[in-house]
Amino acid sequence: MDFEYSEEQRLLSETIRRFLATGYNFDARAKIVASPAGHSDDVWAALAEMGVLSVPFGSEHGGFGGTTIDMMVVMEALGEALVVEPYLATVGLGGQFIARAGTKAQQDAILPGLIQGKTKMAFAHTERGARYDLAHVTTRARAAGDGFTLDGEKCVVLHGGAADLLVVSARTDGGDTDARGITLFLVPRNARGLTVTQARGVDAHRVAEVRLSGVTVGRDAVIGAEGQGLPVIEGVVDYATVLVCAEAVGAIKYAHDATLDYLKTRRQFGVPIGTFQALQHRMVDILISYEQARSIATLACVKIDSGDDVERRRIVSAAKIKIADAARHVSQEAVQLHGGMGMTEELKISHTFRRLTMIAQMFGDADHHLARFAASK
Amino acid sequence: MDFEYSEEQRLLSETIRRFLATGYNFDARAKIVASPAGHSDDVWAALAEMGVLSVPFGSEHGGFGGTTIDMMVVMEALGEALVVEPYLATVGLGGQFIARAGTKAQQDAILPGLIQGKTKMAFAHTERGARYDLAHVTTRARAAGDGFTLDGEKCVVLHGGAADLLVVSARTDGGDTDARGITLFLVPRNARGLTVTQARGVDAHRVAEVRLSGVTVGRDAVIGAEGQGLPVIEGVVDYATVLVCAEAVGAIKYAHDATLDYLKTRRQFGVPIGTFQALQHRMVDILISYEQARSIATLACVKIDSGDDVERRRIVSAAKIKIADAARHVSQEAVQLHGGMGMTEELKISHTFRRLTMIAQMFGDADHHLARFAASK
Amino acid sequence: MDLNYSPGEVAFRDEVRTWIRESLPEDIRDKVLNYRELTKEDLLGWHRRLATKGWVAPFWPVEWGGTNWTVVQRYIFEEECETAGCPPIVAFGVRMCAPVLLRFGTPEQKQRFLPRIYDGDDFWVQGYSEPGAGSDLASLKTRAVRDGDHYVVTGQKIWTTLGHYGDWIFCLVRTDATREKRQEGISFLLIDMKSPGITVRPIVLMDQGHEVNEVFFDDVRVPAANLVHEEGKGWTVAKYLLGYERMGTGRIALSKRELVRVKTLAARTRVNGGTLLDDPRFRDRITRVEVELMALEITNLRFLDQLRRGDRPPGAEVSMLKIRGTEIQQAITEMMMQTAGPFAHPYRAVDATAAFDTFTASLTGRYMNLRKATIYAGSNEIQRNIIAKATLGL
Amino acid sequence: MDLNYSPGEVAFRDEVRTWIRESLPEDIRDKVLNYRELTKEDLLGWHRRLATKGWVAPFWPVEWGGTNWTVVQRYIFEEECETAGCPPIVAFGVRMCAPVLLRFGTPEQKQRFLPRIYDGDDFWVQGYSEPGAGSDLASLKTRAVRDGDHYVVTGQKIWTTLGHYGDWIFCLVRTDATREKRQEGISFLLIDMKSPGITVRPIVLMDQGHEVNEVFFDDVRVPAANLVHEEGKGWTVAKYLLGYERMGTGRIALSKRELVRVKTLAARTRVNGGTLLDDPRFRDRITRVEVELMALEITNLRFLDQLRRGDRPPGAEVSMLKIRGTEIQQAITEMMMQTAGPFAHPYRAVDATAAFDTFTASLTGRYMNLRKATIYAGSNEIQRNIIAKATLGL
Repeated sequence: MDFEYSEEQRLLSETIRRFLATGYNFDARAKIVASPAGHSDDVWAALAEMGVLSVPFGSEHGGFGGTTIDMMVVMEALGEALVVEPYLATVGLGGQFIARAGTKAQQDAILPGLIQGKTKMAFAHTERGARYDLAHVTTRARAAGDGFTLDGEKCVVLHGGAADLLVVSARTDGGDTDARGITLFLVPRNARGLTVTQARGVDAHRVAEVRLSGVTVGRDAVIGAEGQGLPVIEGVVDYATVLVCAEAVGAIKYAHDATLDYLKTRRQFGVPIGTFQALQHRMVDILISYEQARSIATLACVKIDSGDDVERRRIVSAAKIKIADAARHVSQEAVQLHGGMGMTEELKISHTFRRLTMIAQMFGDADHHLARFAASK
Repeated sequence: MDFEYSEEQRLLSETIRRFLATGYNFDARAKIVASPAGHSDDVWAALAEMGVLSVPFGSEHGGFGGTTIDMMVVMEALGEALVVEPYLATVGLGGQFIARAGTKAQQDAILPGLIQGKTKMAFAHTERGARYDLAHVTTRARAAGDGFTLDGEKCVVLHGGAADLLVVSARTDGGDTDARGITLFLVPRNARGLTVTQARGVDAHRVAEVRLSGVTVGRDAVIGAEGQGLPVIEGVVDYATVLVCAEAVGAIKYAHDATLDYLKTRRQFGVPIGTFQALQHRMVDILISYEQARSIATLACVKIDSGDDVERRRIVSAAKIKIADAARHVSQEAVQLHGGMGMTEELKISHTFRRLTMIAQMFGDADHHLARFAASK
Repeated sequence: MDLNYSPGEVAFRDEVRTWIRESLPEDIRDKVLNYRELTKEDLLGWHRRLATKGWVAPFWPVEWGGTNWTVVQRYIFEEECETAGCPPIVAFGVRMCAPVLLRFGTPEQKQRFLPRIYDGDDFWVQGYSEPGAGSDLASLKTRAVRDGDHYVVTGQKIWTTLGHYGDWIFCLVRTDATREKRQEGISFLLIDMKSPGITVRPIVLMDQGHEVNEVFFDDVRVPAANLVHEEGKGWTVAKYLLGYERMGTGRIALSKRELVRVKTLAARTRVNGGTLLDDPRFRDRITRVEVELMALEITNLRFLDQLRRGDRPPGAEVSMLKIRGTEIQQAITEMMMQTAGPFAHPYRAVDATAAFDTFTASLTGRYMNLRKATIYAGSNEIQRNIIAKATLGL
Repeated sequence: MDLNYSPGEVAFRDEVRTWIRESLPEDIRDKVLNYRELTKEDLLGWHRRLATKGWVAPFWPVEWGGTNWTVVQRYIFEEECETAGCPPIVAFGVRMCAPVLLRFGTPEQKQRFLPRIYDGDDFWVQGYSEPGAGSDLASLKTRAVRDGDHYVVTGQKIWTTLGHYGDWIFCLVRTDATREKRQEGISFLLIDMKSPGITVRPIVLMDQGHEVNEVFFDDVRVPAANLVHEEGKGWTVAKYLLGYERMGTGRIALSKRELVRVKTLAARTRVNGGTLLDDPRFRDRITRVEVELMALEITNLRFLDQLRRGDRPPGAEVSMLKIRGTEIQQAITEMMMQTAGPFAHPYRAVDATAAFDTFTASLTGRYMNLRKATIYAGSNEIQRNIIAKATLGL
């Protein structure tokens, strides 16, 4: 047992943080959010340059071969700075399908470009009415000629508008919520019949609706085994869930630090408000939530690499429950203790509130994971 | 709409409270609890004398003909003083079956004596494994000669040891948890084949196990229609539930007052601990719980007299949920704010904690009533 | 004790209900029920309808337009308005400035301002908070210097709700900075917002809505006739007003309406083969809020009943209603957002062609917006301080 | 970062597990697992077995009997003991008095007391709290007046856990009442409880158990050789000790064992045609506690890891473990009581013939008893004050 970050991990953390401190301060972020694309290609290039896009991928494709704890280092930093670039969508979701289930040809074709920052990806899966049920797929893929024709509609696709390549789930067999019969397809953003409309998320991340109307792809677009997509999806979504848990730890840390700072500097009735015992005790509870969130995220990052699917589901749900609760507790308290200022666009704390709120909902809210945890053994 | 107690209600309240202030102070109560019977016949006689035993019964039997709000006045006072006499068991449970479903002969035979303090009653219903399911009755009543023979075992019978007359539920028909087939019987405490063993409850109220082994009763022992006991039981138990809600309001009031007093008088670090803001805010939350508990109990007392069964179930469950939550919140906080002293036998607050804890569990805990409320419409 | 409506009260309820059904414009109701922004004209338009009917200021003295309703009637009226989706009667004029004028105003001030408030001729707003003051109201710095028969006002107010709609603003200003006690030397002024030297600047909140503002005063000349009560006695006025300010913040009838809405949304949301409303996890959260609200309604009525008997302005009791009422409002908006599941995420369409579900998106906006409820009108922490002191004697 | 046990650690765990299985008497284990009272002999008997094995004081220096285990080994050892249902090693000697002697004691004191503590020859208890002092330790009033080579001690201690078993008691006493700072003039004394003038009186708690006491000192003569550290420096000793006192209060391994127990009980309890464990209402409460505990275990290990690296005595971090650990313990005992449903009510048999279920009755007793957990060893309010000051700098 060992709880220290390795030298490499510390270096990675410092590199990212040094960059974000200057290149991604609050004003810089506001400009990026307001830009037409909603993310910055310069920042993306810088992330590639620093090797941040390479962390989880194998060295055979130019990757760093990192563990999920390495990814925790990255996600925490991104969470603290509220980075809105499509890192999770590309590295944590889209790229994972290729790395885990792609053919060598797919990997060779995609991963190097992804790592170099040339290719962005997204995972088009959620459908209207599915809520958090990963098996709910009504989008159809019909065999046609040497490939497939895809028809359907995908919603709330994280950074679907920025992606060059989409991983799309579609049903090649079975009923709307059957576990079997889901197949994963690689679809270029510019495929004929594919339309993407974008929305800005509450947290300034972009999300998209993706409509597929007679989109044709070749056999080589299939990722993994036909009809066997669900276990792959579950694995990748669990992985992404753990990543947003780690991201939340960073955002919670910011909320903690900013609130503590506010309590020390903001004066009312002639004294810093941090001298009021009722607020002190609530600040302590924020600290405890933060430490507990860090612990559970750490545990999940370590355990998800263990390869045991049952244990993975249990720990991922445990982490998401605690992170959702902590995100809710800390974000609400941070705004409350900031008073009116915490409600405004002008302070980073309100943006942190928004991101934490969305992370709590993302990939299953606490209720969803409570049910999954209860069913896990 | 009118929220004031009537002149009569104020008078009733004052009479009881004046008696309890002298006749039922903390030391007097401790002696009663430690006595072999676990209750005081003198106190019982005094309650009869004051007319407290007569409140809900009709004037034709010497009763006061009171509403449930009148009973709230009584229960609040008993709750504040932590009275351990079998008032609920006799007036709120046993006597209710006679008043609501008894024949004129049964009423004439029993109620006047009950009101005069000569007859105590209890309701023997709960069985092992039933938890809060009122339809779970395995005790059997078989037709035998001109009457019935009863066999079975009843648990946690409130004040079963003190009762002269027991109302016993037994199955004349149907399976163990069927709604139909439950019949109510009047069984004298000294009936042959009936054995009662007593335990002292956590809250110093007595509870009993009642074993029925070939107990024979006549046809005239049946209360209400044969096999139709469940709706009567539900009505009486809902009524008793509302009464313990009102009792809880009194106990919560005591916990509130005692804790507030403690905060004002107990000094630490050279000042009264009530000057610490963190404790002030928690004391405010106790006050809010108290006011909210009072409101919901009042609402339930008024509505239970409305005669609408669906509405009754909904409001009773609502009240029990809120009372259980408030009882838990206030009792735990009161002990915590009293510190070590709150843990000891020596202070009334620890006894209040115990009674509130039991009321929260009694006639269905919050979970039970959450389920019932959700099913109510 | 009788919690049922009398036949007269039932008749009154029906009268109100019928009138609202006939008088509330469909488009306004839709805006209210779907959480869309109300314009100044929307708000004043509804105000004027009520004024014409004679119902805009029930609790004023009859001679100024009050209705002489009982506490119960007023409660019924508010409940019917909220349930039907009427716009709020903006409180700053009718519920805040007017009680102050009725209590402290000169006959001339009453004559000049009350009828215009009643008729909805002016949109009133409140100038209380200042940057850095927050809940510590008495630390205000905006100066008013007497110059002949005028005061010259310089300073800044913040969190001025609907300040961008404002025709008039009532302000606490410091007329004497030499007093040792900060509560002294404060005065209460009525200021025409068309006066030269006033600038209103929007504050955008995290739901990206514009409802609060900063208001800057740069040598604004205010006739001395607009001073309410004596110079330096503004704190007395402010304290009197505080109870009234908090009076409406419980918003119980609104929460009742919204709770029905949550249930409707949850019943429509499929999860695990059933609906979200059948899911004990979600359902129990609704139930606990529903029960708390049932209790709070009675608590509210009990307090109103006590106020009526005691015939005094609202005191620390309303702090309790504010605390629990706002906690309930927040819990409801949070559950509403949760019904949206993954669809809580999209917030504003980027592409014009997007099939964008503005209603669902508004749920997250409401959740964010309602975080203000425990902060404004005296944060819930301040309310707890008030109760600790005034009710508990700590 | 590696949270898995190394092969060596796994082997160590197996060794501990095997030894406990072979060494822990069945009847003692049953008492522990069924929440029955442990006698002095039960406690010391187990202590002596561990002492014989050499495992009774793992974190002492090796020369005094320490094991030189790593943080992880110590954690494994505690986990195995708790899981198996071993009695606790009573903390007052091994975990509290001994660290003080090791840090502040004279060579003679070490030589005299440490081996006896190790071997379980004496039962040590703690004389800290006084009536009216509570969490405000420094307000203590028990006097110790120097008289030749003795101190004469007069006063009263309260909440002395297992004081009725005590052979020796370590006390904070006031040796100089003239000092302005209350923290000054306090000294740390070791007192033989067989000394004339000591009276122990039980305090019955609301679960009707006897575990805490009042201890009265009436002109008790204590050899000056029993003063630890300098006269008047008792507060330094007390502060040093506080971290150690709280160290064990998180009791994570115990909570893990008890959580399994709750699940077992819930799985046996029928409700609505299923079991209580399948009821989402009850199950979610268990899950949230389970998840919190999973996190706290890691938090604990992280802190231990930091302590090890920093090589310093426990500080404010342990306050966090105490707060959350005791909250979890209380939540578990509350759920256990809830599994009993109506059977939470009967507590003590009145009639000898009663078929009385003592185990179920003990659940309510445990719930009541554990309310102490957030009060003792520095109430959780005091712990929050400590964190606010020491960790947050507020």
